[in-house]
Amino acid sequence: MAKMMGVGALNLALNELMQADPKVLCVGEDIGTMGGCWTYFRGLKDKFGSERVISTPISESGYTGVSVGLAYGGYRPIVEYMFADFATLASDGIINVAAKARYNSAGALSLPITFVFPEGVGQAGCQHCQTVEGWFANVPGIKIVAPTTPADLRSFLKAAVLDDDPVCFFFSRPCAMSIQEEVDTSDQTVPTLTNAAKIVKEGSDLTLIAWHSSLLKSIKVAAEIEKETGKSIEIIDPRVLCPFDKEKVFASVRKTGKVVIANEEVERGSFSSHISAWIAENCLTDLKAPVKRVGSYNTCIPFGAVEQFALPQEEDIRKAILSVL
Amino acid sequence: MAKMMGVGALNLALNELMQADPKVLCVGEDIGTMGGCWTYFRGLKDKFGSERVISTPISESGYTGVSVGLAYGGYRPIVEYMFADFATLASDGIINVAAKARYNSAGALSLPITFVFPEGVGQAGCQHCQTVEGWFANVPGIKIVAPTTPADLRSFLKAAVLDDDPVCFFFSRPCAMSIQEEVDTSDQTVPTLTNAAKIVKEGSDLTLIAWHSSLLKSIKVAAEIEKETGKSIEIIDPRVLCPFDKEKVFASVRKTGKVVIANEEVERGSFSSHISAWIAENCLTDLKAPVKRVGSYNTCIPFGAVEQFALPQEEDIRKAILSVL
Amino acid sequence: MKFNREQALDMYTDLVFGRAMANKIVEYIYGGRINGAIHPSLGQEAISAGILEAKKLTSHEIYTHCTHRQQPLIARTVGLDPFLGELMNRRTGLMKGTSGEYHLVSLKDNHLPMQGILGAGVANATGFAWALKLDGKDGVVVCSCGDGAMSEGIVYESINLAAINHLPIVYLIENNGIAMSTPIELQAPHQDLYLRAAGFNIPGFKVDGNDVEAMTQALLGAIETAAAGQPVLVEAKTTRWTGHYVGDMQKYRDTSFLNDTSNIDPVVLYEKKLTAAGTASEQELADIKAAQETLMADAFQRAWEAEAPTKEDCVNYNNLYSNNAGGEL
Amino acid sequence: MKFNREQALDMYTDLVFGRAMANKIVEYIYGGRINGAIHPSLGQEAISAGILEAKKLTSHEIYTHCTHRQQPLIARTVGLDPFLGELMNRRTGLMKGTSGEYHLVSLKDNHLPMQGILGAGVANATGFAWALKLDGKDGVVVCSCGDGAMSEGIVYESINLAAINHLPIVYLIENNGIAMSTPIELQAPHQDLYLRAAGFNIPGFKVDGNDVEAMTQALLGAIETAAAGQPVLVEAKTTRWTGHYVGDMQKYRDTSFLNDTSNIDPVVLYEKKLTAAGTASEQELADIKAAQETLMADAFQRAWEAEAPTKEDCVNYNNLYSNNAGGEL
Ligand SMILES: Cc1ncc(C[n+]2csc(CCOP(=O)(O)OP(=O)(O)O)c2C)c(N)n1
Ligand SMILES: Cc1ncc(C[n+]2csc(CCOP(=O)(O)OP(=O)(O)O)c2C)c(N)n1
Ligand SMILES: [Mg+2]
Ligand SMILES: [Mg+2]
Repeated sequence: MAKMMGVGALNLALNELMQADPKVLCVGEDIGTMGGCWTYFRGLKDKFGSERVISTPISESGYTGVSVGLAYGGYRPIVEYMFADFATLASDGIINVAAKARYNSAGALSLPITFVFPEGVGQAGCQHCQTVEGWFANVPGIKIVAPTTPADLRSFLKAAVLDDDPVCFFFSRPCAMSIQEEVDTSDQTVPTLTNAAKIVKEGSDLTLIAWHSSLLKSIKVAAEIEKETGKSIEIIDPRVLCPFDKEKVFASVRKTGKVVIANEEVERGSFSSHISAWIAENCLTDLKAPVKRVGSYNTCIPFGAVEQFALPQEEDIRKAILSVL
Repeated sequence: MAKMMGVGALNLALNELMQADPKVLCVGEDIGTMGGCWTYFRGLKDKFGSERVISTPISESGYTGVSVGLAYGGYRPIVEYMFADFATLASDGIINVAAKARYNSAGALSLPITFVFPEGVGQAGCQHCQTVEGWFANVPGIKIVAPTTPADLRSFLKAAVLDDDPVCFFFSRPCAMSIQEEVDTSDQTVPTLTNAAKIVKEGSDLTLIAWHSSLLKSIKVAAEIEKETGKSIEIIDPRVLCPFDKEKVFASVRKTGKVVIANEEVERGSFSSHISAWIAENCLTDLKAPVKRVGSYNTCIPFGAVEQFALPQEEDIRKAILSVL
Repeated sequence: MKFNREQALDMYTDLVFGRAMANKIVEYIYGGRINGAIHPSLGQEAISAGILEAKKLTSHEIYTHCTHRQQPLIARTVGLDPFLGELMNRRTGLMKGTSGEYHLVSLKDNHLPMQGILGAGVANATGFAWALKLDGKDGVVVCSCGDGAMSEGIVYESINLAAINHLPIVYLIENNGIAMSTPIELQAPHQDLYLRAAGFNIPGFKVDGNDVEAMTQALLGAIETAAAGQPVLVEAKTTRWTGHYVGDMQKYRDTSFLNDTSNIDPVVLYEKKLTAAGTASEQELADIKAAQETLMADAFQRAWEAEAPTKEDCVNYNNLYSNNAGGEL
Repeated sequence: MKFNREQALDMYTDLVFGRAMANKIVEYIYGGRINGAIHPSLGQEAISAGILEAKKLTSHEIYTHCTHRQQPLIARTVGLDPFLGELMNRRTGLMKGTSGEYHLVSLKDNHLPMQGILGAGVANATGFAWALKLDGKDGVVVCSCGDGAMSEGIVYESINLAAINHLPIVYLIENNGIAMSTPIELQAPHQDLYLRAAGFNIPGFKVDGNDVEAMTQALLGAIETAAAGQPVLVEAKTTRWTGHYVGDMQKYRDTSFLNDTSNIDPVVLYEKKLTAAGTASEQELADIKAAQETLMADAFQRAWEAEAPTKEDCVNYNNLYSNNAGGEL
């Protein structure tokens, strides 16, 4: 057991992955000597060499396409974008190329590649703080992973990299650089990406689905509300958005009949709205109240400390829960 | 009145727009002498000159960013991408730059620019035939327009271009190059982008929301089913996806209690799933059955004539309607 | 460099293979037997033929990234029947006829993935060259790109990465002077695209892309350079004879140059050279050509008669995801 | 070119304005009064100062696109208080303190939009130059770009468009030899980025970016070229003294060069030149410097004391969409 933050857990996973398989490479900006903008590539270059820890020029489109080529060439690249917002620059390589790679070989080839997107706020404004998993929701051929806790960051990064298909891996910088957790470093289990949702806490009166910063806020708020109302709230962390663990979520909804979904996406077009649609389409008669979503305002993230104004706060989650409970 | 196809109607709108305002420009590949890949830029270069009908090198990211600069410089560019799939290459300029332009000036500046995406199938496979409005659903700061009929293509292209904000305009190539319609060319009304949904046909037993090819199929199928069952189906063409005309759609759902949504997006992460979520979140108690969606298979579009296998067919729409009616 | 008779006839065979294929494609499209926008290589056969010959003559293992106009090269690389099966959407195609001629890939044949997104494949090919280098393999990627696609920024991002990392890759610009309807003058501020190499500190030069021997020779040199860890840019000048795709009426350009193609026709030029030098007789060449035409006609007929993919072939989720990840996901 | 005393003191003032600002930024950040990653211009002041002086001396209307490291230029262009208000998220900021120092735009001040996405603003600036040309205006855009950002493909797409269309734009590479932690050697296969100009058929040259007079002169020449419809690329060589942002410990590089900056310090170099030439006395210069420091300290204090934006300022939907399009949409 060792106490670590999310970035430490990611670093551990990268070490384990690179140690186990010489075909695993890291690709990204400033990930060499500097160890990456968010520290989790630290030490890798010294340990595995600059041939495997490839620090690139500022060319997100180029190194995305090049990494796809490395994967065709038998490697298993882990490709980082410094800020998830830069997904726009990588989107052709991910959406038009990587996601279609297997289909375009009629199933003959797999393309094992992981795209890592650090997302969430950090006082850097509307082009550096977006939460963007929704941008990839409408793309068949990729998988989408979005874990929150240090232990999950470690094990799901491993799962993503060992998966034979292209995976977009979204993690929250603010979470990964704040919360600490004991991680059982001896545990080498690698979870599957299917059926990956975790019942963080069982409950029977309401299903609360949340990830990243909103998950942490949700856990706190739910405990308070439980104390105040005597009701019990089931909290689910999906961990993997695609393939989405519909089974576990629907089972919970059938039990509770009430749903709140909380995360930091802007509401319109969010992944959380797909979840809402799936629930209503599949569990309509079980719902005792409309699914309620808590997200960011449908606007840009302001710069600096005022960014909090645009994000869902504990108070917003509390209100949403109380409005349906 | 004149009979025309969608591409003719777009051409008419472009002529009218360019005639009326010297600040309107067209930007795109092969739109000069050739008149564009889909013919609707024909004649514009001869009439308005190559300074205003700018035929670019094959640089989608570059000419997106440059067009944004032209808009900053007081112009009103209409920017075409030959295939909507190439939205990936334009996505940074649209999502990170254009959509944030007004916010980043704290409301001091508007950015009037229209991005035109011809979408839908045409026997050219998985990188040339996608339906992609869902890719932009999670982006505050842009508007999304998706008309179907020739008359609507004309008037909503005008509305998009005259709007002071960035607009993504999606039209269906297969529709625009096949169906003909009488268009009242003397009618100079420009619709607003708000409250833009059209009740194509009133009805009381089911609300059928559809656009592009699926709208045409829906109209046909609904008529058949009405004859067979004696029930009446209300058909709504949203025409504008953002701002979405929630009012008209919710009113219809409150009346019918049953909803089918049909279009050619792949199901997961589609714009239609947001519509489904909005309906269930706002009209839960009115729903007599789960919202049913008909979309493309969650896979790639195969090349050539077999592309039809991946798309929703009349039969699929029929089945969906009957399953809830 | 002097080529011997065998090599010369090899190149000639590849040239007329390409010509026969292009003519058949035009015939089949106008005959309503092929759908979709297909880009024939008519007039540009020496580029495919030059790459094929260089592949044979070099000691290095060659991997190719093809443009949409290098159909003869593709067919020779992945096999004629698998290529035509894809062209005509037949189950005999390399990908069972499902993903089409735009997206062919066959790593076992050293044929790197083609992309329908211009520029995208150049980055992939660069990455593949990187993998060869990491593996310590003696391989070189010959990565082709049209003059129009050279306007995509990702090409320069890729060249920069290759240059910094000394990747074994030859960038081959197939400059036919036009991109769809856009002449090179509207695509670039000058016509010599090889000049872009210097800015990225790699060697660059041009070659007559209608001269199959010059092509082969230029590539052999470039391959040696690349194999030594120095990426290089070769620009082959050629001419597009047809519309962008078959059916394109080309109202946007003056096609009077087609009235006399004797100075730009790679087949005719090579026939003249071979007969003048006494390497082969007119009859010998005519026989080779006839043989290729027959072979091509038969292959097209086979493809035409083959069965189309089924719905199950097309929407098979195991072709989308590797592991049984839950059907539709 | 000889600069007169007035011009020289102008440039000197701009240099020490920049230096005072950079020092204050460092002080405020370490004092916990500024949040976020801010990129000071310490050591690179001659570039902002050169642009400012060229703007004054040329007869053409100049519009600037700034990098994140041209804070002195930005502050001089949009005003010190509006700049600092944005830097510190104050309602006194140019955008009411909501959108931050990364995204400043003020068209009325000829300050083109800055983007937090490297490369993106270069394309916008190119489009703005195009608008000037279409309008028939006598204007030139000076568009700056860091050495790191020069790896983005969109830069080459933009230059290509400018070259083909003869746009009035000067591309100014601010080459400080490093991009975050990445030295130019890992960013490009050679250090002279101006060589990329030739591939796009535009003139390119380099200049000592620590010599404010050389900068001004180079820009004046480039502006004339651009005004005549010939885009041009100027590479200014300089050095980054601080970390990428204040707080960056720079463990990734050897910073011993900071022990003696006398040969690269644009302020010291210019002081030496002016006193040696007798243009100004040490005392005069010291007075100018002190005045700028006071001015800067006061302005920082004002910004510090100003109020922060409210939640309503930040989530105001009228700042997102022009017309009352329905609130959240
Ligand atoms: C990113 C992208 N933009 C546009 C197209 C459409 N397109 C296909 S081929 C082509 C012209 C290509 O010209 P060039 O590279 O010179 O090749 P050529 O057809 O002349 O061989 C265009 C514009 C595309 N497939 N991808
Ligand atoms: C597209 C993009 N990629 C990466 C970044 C993160 N980033 C911001 S500044 C910077 C380094 C820029 O280097 P350079 O252009 O040389 O400017 P300098 O900081 O040296 O002035 C990086 C990597 C970004 N903002 N945008
Ligand atoms: Mg060409
Ligand atoms: Mg730099």
